[in-house]
Amino acid sequence: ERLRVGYFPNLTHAVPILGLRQGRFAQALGDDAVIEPRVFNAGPAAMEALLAGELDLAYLGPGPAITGFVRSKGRALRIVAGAASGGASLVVRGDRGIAAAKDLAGRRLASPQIGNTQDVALRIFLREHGLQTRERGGPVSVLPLAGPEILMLFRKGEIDGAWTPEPWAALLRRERGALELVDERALWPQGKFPTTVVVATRQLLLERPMLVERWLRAQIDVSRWIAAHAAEARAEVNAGLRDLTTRDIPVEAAADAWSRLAFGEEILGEALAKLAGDAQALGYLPSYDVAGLVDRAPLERALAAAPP
Amino acid sequence: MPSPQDVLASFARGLSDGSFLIGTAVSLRRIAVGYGISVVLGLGLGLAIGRFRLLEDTVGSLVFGLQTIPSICWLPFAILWFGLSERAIVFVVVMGALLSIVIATDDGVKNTPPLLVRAGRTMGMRGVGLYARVVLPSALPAIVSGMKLGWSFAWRSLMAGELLFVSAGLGQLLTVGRDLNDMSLVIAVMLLIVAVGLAVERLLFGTAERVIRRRWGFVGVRG
Amino acid sequence: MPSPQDVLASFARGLSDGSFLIGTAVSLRRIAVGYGISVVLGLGLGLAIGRFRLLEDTVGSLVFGLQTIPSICWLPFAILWFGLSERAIVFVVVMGALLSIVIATDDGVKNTPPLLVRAGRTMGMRGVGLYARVVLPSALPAIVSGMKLGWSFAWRSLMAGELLFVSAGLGQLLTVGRDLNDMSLVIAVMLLIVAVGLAVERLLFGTAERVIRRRWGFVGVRG
Amino acid sequence: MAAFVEIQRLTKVFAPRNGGAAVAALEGVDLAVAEGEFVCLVGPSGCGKSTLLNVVAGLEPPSAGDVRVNGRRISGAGADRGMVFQEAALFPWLNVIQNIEFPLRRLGVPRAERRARALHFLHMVHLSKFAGAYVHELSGGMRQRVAIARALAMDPKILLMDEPFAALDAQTRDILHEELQQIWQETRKTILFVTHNVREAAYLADRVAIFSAHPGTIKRVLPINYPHPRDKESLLIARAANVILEELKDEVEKAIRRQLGEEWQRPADRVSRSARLDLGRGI
Amino acid sequence: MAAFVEIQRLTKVFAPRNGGAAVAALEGVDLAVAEGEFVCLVGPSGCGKSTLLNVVAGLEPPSAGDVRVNGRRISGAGADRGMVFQEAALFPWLNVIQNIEFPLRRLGVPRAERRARALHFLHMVHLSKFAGAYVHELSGGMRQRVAIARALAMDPKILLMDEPFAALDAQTRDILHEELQQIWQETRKTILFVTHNVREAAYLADRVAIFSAHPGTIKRVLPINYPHPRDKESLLIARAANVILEELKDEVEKAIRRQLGEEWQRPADRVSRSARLDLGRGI
Ligand SMILES: Nc1ncnc2c1ncn2[C@@H]1O[C@H](COP(=O)(O)OP(=O)(O)OP(=O)(O)O)[C@@H](O)[C@H]1O
Ligand SMILES: Nc1ncnc2c1ncn2[C@@H]1O[C@H](COP(=O)(O)OP(=O)(O)OP(=O)(O)O)[C@@H](O)[C@H]1O
Ligand SMILES: [Mg+2]
Ligand SMILES: [Mg+2]
Repeated sequence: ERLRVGYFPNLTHAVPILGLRQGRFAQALGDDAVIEPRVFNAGPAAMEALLAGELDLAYLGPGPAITGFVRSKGRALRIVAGAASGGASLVVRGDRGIAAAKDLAGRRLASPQIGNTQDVALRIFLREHGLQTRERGGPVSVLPLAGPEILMLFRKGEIDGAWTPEPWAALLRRERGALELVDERALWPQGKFPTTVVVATRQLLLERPMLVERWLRAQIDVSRWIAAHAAEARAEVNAGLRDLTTRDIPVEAAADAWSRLAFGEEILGEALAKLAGDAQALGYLPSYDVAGLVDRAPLERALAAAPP
Repeated sequence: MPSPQDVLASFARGLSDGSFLIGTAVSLRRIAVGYGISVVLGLGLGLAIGRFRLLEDTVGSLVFGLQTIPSICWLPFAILWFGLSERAIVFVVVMGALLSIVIATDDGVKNTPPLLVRAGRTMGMRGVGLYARVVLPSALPAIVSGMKLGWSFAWRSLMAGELLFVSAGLGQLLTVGRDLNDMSLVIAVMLLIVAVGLAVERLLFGTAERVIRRRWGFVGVRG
Repeated sequence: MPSPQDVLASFARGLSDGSFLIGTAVSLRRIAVGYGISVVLGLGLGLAIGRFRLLEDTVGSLVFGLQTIPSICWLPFAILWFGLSERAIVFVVVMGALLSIVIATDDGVKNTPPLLVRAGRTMGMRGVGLYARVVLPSALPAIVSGMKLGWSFAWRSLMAGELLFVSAGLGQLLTVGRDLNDMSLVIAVMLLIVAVGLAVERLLFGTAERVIRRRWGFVGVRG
Repeated sequence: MAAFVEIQRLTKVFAPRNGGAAVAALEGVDLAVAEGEFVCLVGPSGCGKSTLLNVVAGLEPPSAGDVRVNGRRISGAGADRGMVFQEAALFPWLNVIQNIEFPLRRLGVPRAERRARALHFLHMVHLSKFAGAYVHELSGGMRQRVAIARALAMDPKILLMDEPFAALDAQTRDILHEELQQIWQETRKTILFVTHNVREAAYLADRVAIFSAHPGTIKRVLPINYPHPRDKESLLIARAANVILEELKDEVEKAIRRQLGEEWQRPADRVSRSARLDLGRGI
Repeated sequence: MAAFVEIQRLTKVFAPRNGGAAVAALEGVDLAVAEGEFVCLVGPSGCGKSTLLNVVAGLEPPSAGDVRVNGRRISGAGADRGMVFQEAALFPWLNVIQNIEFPLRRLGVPRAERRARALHFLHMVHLSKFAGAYVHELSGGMRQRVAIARALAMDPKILLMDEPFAALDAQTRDILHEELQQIWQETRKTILFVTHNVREAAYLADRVAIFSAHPGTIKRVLPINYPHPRDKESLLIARAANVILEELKDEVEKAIRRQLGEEWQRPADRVSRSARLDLGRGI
């Protein structure tokens, strides 16, 4: 038996990186399943693989998770746990006289990818402040751009700001004259919104629910260990990232980014529902009832089994 | 995989909400500019490289090397040099298509029958004149097929270049489809791309090749 | 933009920590397989299309249409059909390179001097034999330049295919550089890609083209 | 004597180009060639001689009429009919000896014999030293000789030769005449031979078919009833050549006049007698 | 009479191919041609005639020696030396009339005159009807005639003609002989003319340069001291042709023997007298 698990070489994926590195997942599964880790560069690719039946379990952003659920009409996957929260913000150039949301009129802003978590957040944020995007006849341009391009254009002054996840947000904040207009945590109850979630295929949940439960039990241990050994964890995640990408992430930015992330298994169901509703409201997704998006059962069993 | 019905529905939606039409129009305008520049520069460079050994060993090698760089690598440079403008996209298109035209032209030039060049020279032609009036027409079949390939690579690069920012274009539609995991949209756009590709091939190159084959008397192995 | 020193440092690091070596080796293995398949299929298809008008009007058009689809579009299909495997990457490479070889071969076939085909036929050759022994060698200059282009597109597609999942390879190094905003790494990898491209060009095609030009007596306009 | 190659009411029209008119290269050509016969075709430039050979070779389909070889209507080309093209059709990617061996391989001739045969005929056309040369390194006459060697090495039942000796000097041509005659007599090949050289025609042929032009038809078939081997210098040959020449002269002038209109005149009257006594014409 | 074209100790060696030996096409050739002179070059196939024309045309650099035109060492080709190549070098992307007009445009001939000149020479070679045809639609002889018309229309000071009439029937050739002579006498062109036809050489030339082969040298230059216009049938011409032929015969046989070794013999002894009385040779 094998368990194919997808994740990204990202700071927000500290949980799977550490768990796999420290062998905790393997230990939890024992002889019942061999873990086959698959590393992806971004959500759409991971979701393609999952929809194609090439993955059993995956860590990814709530955006792709919701998209995958809706596109498959609920047939493909369930969110079974959270993994990370926080770590996204709107950073603007200080020299543009932007002090509040209303000053964004007539500006060019960037988001990482159409329909991803931050893109939805940005557009909803604008809408809530009475601003429409250009394609809807409004005064704000939103450009989906990859991280490196965002940074370069920010430096050149061709964009006025960007709503990005860590570590890009941290890199932007470090630019001269940069101003953090919105820390996304401020927009959510208790400052918590999902950044990385765990999805399992329905097939896995139906055929081998025990594996999911044991996986989550190990994950709980990992997040608790991170909370208890923050510095050590950070160093080890860096090492893990270096193994995956052969390169280090810039140290200063990493520290800043790390400080804005929280790791835990909490599912944040209401936030997920809001994200799904927002994406549908923006027309990114066909309307489909997301009631069945979350399957709490494995996590609850895992929590019950875990020592407090 | 989406069902054919899904794809059809996506197609219908794209057509009715105008996004396919606008996307095609925008992309075609960009490619017209980018490809036009590629053809002019590519012919010039190709002819120059075919002519001067010094250029061949330097620029020629460089050209081939650059040719292997994927379009996506050019994005940062495009932004750096041209900012967020149409020109940046056009630059990506040019980098994608230019070099296959250069290579084909250079090849056509090198494979010019020596007898025709000699004939041109006894008519007092040399240098640029010889090039324009003898070598270029003689290399035409090779150049046309290089331009055909170049066109398809321009088109491919455009799709990459249009990832740069939202401004309609088929490449953007494609990315949206992929990012939103909307495979039926992706397939619908792919079909659109293929359709436009075929239309342009038929219009531009089909005719050119037929004329050339008739004049040259190439009939293939069927004749 | 990073300074040349930064790029040099990145280069040195990549060489010393082995990542460039491993990346190159992995990518070269993939491209060897993918390009090999492309050449075999491409020659076969190209010859077939050049031969049968029926195929030309159907498959030939399709081929050109497919040619315009960017590599990135093939990624979802690759995963669907081949899973997360090396074969998926190879598939992307083949889709990128195959068609330029097909087109070049078809073109070479169509531009075969009729006199040589006639000579072959009076020797009792027909069908496959005529193809293998007359048309193919005669189309060789065109085919070689098509293969050269195909090689560079295989290489480009490989870079796209290696985005499928993280699995060493130069394409991955490129993405890493981008994701970590390490422009000096990006440029170093680009230089590496160019260097490998040139090396292969020199090794494989340089020799082939020289031999062909000498035998055919093509001397360009310099002679 | 049953006809081996039988051409009946053969017409060949080339499809009109865009905007142009169709060209009738051959119209209602009848010709029956017996097995082992040597027939020469002569006629004004552009009268359809090459076209006729192409049709018999199976390279061009007839527009109308019938061409049979050994009683069977031809369908496509075959190695039974070897051709020497007007422009030496050598393969540029092969060297001289490889060009000659090329068809032999397909005919299943074993490797060693292939080489031996190729060398034999290469020797015959005096190009042994150039066995390794590529086509572009040969002079025009050398190319044509390689093409001749290739056709002879193939040893076909029917040889179709389109001005094979036109690019050769008189001596080399003389020698190749002998060689060809010897091969012909030994192997009883059927030969269709196009030439502009009336003495060559008279010397080599059993019969000479004289073409008229636009559209191409056979105006007359002249039998040369002297036994082989012949004496090239004999008066009989010269006389036959003269007859052919006279026939041709009218033909050519008629053709030119038809093309240029009745106003046409030979450039200088002084040479109008040029073709009168034609002992001096020919090979 | 100062030499207009002056060739001194000209040597042309083709670089050896991989593994092969260098080919010496010409070795120590001396030839001085006066302005307005008509010189024919004859010699065995492969002796370097085309190579010599190429060098004079400026298409091939000499390996050694000196070629001067009008006192100046040639450097590259020029429109002052028009060439008719051995294989009609027509441009396949142009039709017949465009091929003839092609060089005229570069020479600055105005549009209307271009067309008129092209039509004139097209008429001369009897191809007016084919003005719109493309190269692959012409017969071999028609192609060669278009190439001749093109060279004449260019009106160069020096005409280099490489077997221009080899693919033509005797009558057409006769007519073109007259035309060429007339043009030559009217415009006092200097002409270098390669042919295998000794009577053609004797009839046209002021002097005939006879080549020997391997390596190519000029063995003898024979003046034909009869005034133009000449009578093609005159015994004088026939006698001159015979002299050339005798010279050549030795040459060719020597060349063949050198190539094939001393064991070589003519295929049938019966024809060894073939070149004895050569009234019957030639045009
Ligand atoms: N592919 C073609 N398309 C159109 N017309 C053609 C084609 N091939 C030949 N012709 C025409 O057919 C006629 C006969 O040509 P062919 O080559 O048979 O002449 P020929 O007798 O061999 O002449 P030559 O002695 O000059 O070689 C010519 O008028 C020529 O223009
Ligand atoms: N490009 C070349 N490379 C090598 N050898 C060559 C080249 N061109 C010509 N030769 C050789 O030079 C010699 C002379 O060739 P050239 O074409 O001048 O002969 P020619 O006198 O014109 O013969 P022909 O009467 O057959 O046309 C030949 O032996 C030929 O093989
Ligand atoms: Mg002919
Ligand atoms: Mg020659």
